[in-house]
Amino acid sequence: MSISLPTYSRLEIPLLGRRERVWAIIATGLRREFRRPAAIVVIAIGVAFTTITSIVLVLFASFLLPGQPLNLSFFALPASNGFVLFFVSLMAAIIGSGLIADDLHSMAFTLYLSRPITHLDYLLAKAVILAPLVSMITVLPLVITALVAAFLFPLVFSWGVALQAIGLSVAVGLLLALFNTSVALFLSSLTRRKGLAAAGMFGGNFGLFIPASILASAIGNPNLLYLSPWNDYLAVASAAFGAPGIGIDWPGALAILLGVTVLAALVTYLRMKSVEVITG
Amino acid sequence: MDWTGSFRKAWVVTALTLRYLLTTRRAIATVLLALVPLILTLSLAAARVATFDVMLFQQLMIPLFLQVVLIFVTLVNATALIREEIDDNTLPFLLTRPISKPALVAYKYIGYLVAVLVVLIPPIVVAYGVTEAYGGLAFTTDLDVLGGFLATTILGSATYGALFLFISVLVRRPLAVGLLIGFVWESVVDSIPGDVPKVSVIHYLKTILKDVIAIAINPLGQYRTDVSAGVAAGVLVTVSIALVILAAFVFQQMEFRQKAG
Amino acid sequence: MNGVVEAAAVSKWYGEVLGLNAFTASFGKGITGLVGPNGAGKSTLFKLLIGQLHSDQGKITLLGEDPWNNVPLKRRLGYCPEQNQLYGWLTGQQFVETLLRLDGMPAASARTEATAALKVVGLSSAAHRPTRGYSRGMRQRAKLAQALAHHPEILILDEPLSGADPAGRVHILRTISDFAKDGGHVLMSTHVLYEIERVTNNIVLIHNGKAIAAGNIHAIRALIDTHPHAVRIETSKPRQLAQALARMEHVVSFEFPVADTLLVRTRKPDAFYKELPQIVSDTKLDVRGLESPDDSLDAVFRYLVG
Amino acid sequence: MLVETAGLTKVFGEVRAVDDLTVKIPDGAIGLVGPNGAGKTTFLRLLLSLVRPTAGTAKVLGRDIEDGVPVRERIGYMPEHDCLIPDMTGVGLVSYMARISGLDRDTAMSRSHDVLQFVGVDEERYRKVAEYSTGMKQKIKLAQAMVHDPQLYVFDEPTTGLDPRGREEMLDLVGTIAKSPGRNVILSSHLLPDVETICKYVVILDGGHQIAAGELSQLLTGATDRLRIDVRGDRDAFVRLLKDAGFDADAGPSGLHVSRKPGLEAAVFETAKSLGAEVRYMGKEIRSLEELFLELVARTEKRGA
Repeated sequence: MSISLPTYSRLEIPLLGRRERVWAIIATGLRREFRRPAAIVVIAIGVAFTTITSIVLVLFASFLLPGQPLNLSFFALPASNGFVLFFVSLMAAIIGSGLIADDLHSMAFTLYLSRPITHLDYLLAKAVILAPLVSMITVLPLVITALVAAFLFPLVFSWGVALQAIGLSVAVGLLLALFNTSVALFLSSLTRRKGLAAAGMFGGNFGLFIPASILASAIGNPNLLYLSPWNDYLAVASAAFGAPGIGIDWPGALAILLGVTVLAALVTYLRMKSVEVITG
Repeated sequence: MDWTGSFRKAWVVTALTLRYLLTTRRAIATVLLALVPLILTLSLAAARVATFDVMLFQQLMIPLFLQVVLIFVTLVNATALIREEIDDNTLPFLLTRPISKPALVAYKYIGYLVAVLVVLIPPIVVAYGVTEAYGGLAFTTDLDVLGGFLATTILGSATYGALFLFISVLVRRPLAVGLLIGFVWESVVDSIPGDVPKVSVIHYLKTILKDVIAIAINPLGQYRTDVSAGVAAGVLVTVSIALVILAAFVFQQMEFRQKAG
Repeated sequence: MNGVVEAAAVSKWYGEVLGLNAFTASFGKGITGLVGPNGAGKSTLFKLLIGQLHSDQGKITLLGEDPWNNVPLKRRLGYCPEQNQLYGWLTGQQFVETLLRLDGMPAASARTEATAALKVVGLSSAAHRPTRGYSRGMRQRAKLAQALAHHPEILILDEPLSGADPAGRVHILRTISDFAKDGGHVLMSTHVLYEIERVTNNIVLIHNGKAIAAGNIHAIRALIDTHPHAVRIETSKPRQLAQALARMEHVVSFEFPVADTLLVRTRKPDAFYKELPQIVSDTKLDVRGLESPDDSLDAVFRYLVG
Repeated sequence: MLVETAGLTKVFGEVRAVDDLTVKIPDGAIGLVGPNGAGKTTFLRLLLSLVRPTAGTAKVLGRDIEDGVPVRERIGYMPEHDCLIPDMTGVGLVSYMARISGLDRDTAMSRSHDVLQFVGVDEERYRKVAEYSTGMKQKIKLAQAMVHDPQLYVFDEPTTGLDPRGREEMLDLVGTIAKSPGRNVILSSHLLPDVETICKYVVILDGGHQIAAGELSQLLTGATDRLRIDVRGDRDAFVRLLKDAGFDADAGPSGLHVSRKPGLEAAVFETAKSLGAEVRYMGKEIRSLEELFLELVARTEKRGA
């Protein structure tokens, strides 16, 4: 017995606005990511690893770095934890690379576009799916470390310093998260094969970081560090926490980070507008 | 086995692979990355950096060229040979031609090797030339360095290519596995004590560089290895051939069913 | 062993999913239409015939040879896959030419043969455009061109008509029947049943991995005795005509669905049609129209596969 | 008026996919047919404002396509190619698409189950779409186009690739939608018998132009005064005898064609008896949409080529 359409009443309720439609994409997208085993594993290990190493830095800091003043600048250490770079790349590669590439591969992009939303809505939703996941690596560990430090060493780190550290960690962490989200979505929009986008993420992050750091130290000309986004982030983070810089001034580094973030987002938007799913 | 027929088929498959790897959008990414060493050396020369010499050239090129560029280029190209044709459903056109599957693997591998070397060798040679010229030296002063890098590029491309080709025939998502091996295992393995590094390609590449390049200007002077360059090269060649044969054998048994429906 | 295709109790499983289940048939002369619902095993059978799969059980041969990893056999067959993906970065001409040279043909003759094949399928105008921009219909023609360019003995075509527009279908069907006229064999699967009846009456009906029926459509139709053959006749005197026709003992029933129409069911359609002119002209009954609504592949398909 | 266009043009590089198209399409079930590359898909994407026109304007359901989002709120689109998200379940995908069309979470879920029930997807709706058969995927594509209850349904090749049973089911569903009040359907298909069963009005495109449009019944009023006969036996002798008997008869690919004259039918059976031939079909020469289409396309090819 199948209900034939005529007896199945027309829908008279008004449709919700574009904000709710975008939110639907975000909510469903996040739920789908958390059901993917690979994503859960990467997030869990990433957060755990980064947090533990940061806390170890805090505990043994006084032995490891004699003379390191135990004030706000101390929190620059967890922010520059090498594992953050590794896991951010891994996260963007495993989760970010498929966000748009999969829609192009399965041609579901046509379905999204046939709904009453714009290209901008689609991209915004995808960014808001990836950004919180990436910031679980760039923000969460720093915040936890600050809390642990204030809790374990109330004498050394007053709550005032800890709160200030948390605020700065969130700001700096978000900056790195936005940068990686924008670049990951840009790479994801370029190809149908998400494997290539993932390889590009790894190639880009490490391909720039390794030579920049070796070169700068080898020839004593720090300006090359600007080329590596990770070093730009370190410059901004250390300046934010008042720690000694790494040889390049933070306004320039910040400008590069924000510039690349905005540029990548713009190019992704133009690329998505021009995607003609020609089926003939 | 008529030789003209199989030679013609070899040429056609190789040319088809070359054309695919070098003229489609994928080539833009690989060529750009392969140019990074050259751009680096040019900017160093332009910046009039005092300490820029063949020693620094090697300090830079070993981690960057051998461990990032080489791996990225070989990975992206090797996985395109068979796995991508399977995913794109274009393999039936080749499989219904009078050419055996092992031959197809072999000819595609040759096409891959040529394409990868065409992309990788010119930039590294010019980079070396720029370094020597900047130091006011003749091109031939440190031929051992150039020779070392050419040997490792060729042997590295061959071995990594065979490895990623074999993985791409075995696994449905070879890029993910290749990334883990290429970027994670190969860079971590050197810091592991004992004989573990012997199970990595980079160990033999570094061994070759260590023996070939004069001790005075060799950043790998103290590299811990107990094999000679000759043996290392031998190992890499045999491993490459073995992996290609293995890939061909697995491919021979593979069945290609169309999605249900 | 005379059939182009000989299958003896062939089974093929993908894990638990059914591919073929004790498939036994002998067919393939001239043009053979392979019809059956989705998932019945058509593509599996084709993949076995071109050697991209090997059977789990039973034996299958094409042109007398075992296709699995059989290199020389590939020279004698042309295959047209169901998917529409081509080497997007090659033009139509380069696509066919490259595959021809893989058949061992020198470059010069490969070029002329490729151009000729593209002309046969009516793709000359777009021959020098990259196949990336081809529509579905043009892709079908390009696939057909690479299948017949090297003049094989048999064409194996998986849904060669899907996505082609009516003019395209007519052209593809004409190309196929010309190929058969020159002595080639054609094995084609299709869902567009009324199309295949234009080129052949020889079909293999496959369902749940088994060959239910193989041979001439009308012969098969006549064999379906659970549904005796229906013939609708337009006449001003349906009842008198019914009386006249009742003499034939193979006539089973009469119906008068609507005014001036007689629906006759008979077990032996050939005998019925042979005797009908005699009866009509003797009784001088005016018969204005005559058609057999279910003497078609569609009916055969519906009755047998349901 | 369902769709009105004025000088609508869309150019890709040097290919003029839609070329200065001015059409007025009435409400109801509309057939859109044309050879490959005639500009059908581009025309549909222009109506959905998925692509911006190079020139000209168009109105869908009274709204200008420049408005973009409001136009798409009223349209349900069933694309021709595979477009489903493989790792989602059937009901998950349909309710997801419903929410993107502006339904709240609960209404979306309830409408999804209604619609899946209607298209005949039962407990498979809980399995992942990647495991679906072609027929099942087409039903999900239809379901996602229906779930937000649009006024205009755009079906691009809904029956291509389906086996006969799947095709029959899909035609029933599309037919039911087309017949329901307040719903308009634009059906673009190469299977013209399908268009004949569903649509009343047809627009025929070729090379980006409209080469014919009108009520199906008018377009197909072929020559009723000719009879088509399918003869088994000596066809040439049959034609000769009919000609001797004063009937103008000729043999075509689909049988003999004889212009109707009194006493023709009796003569046919007389001839059949005398030759021992069989008459398998005798009826009026019905012109199918396909024959009309092939004629029109051939005529433009001669002019255009």
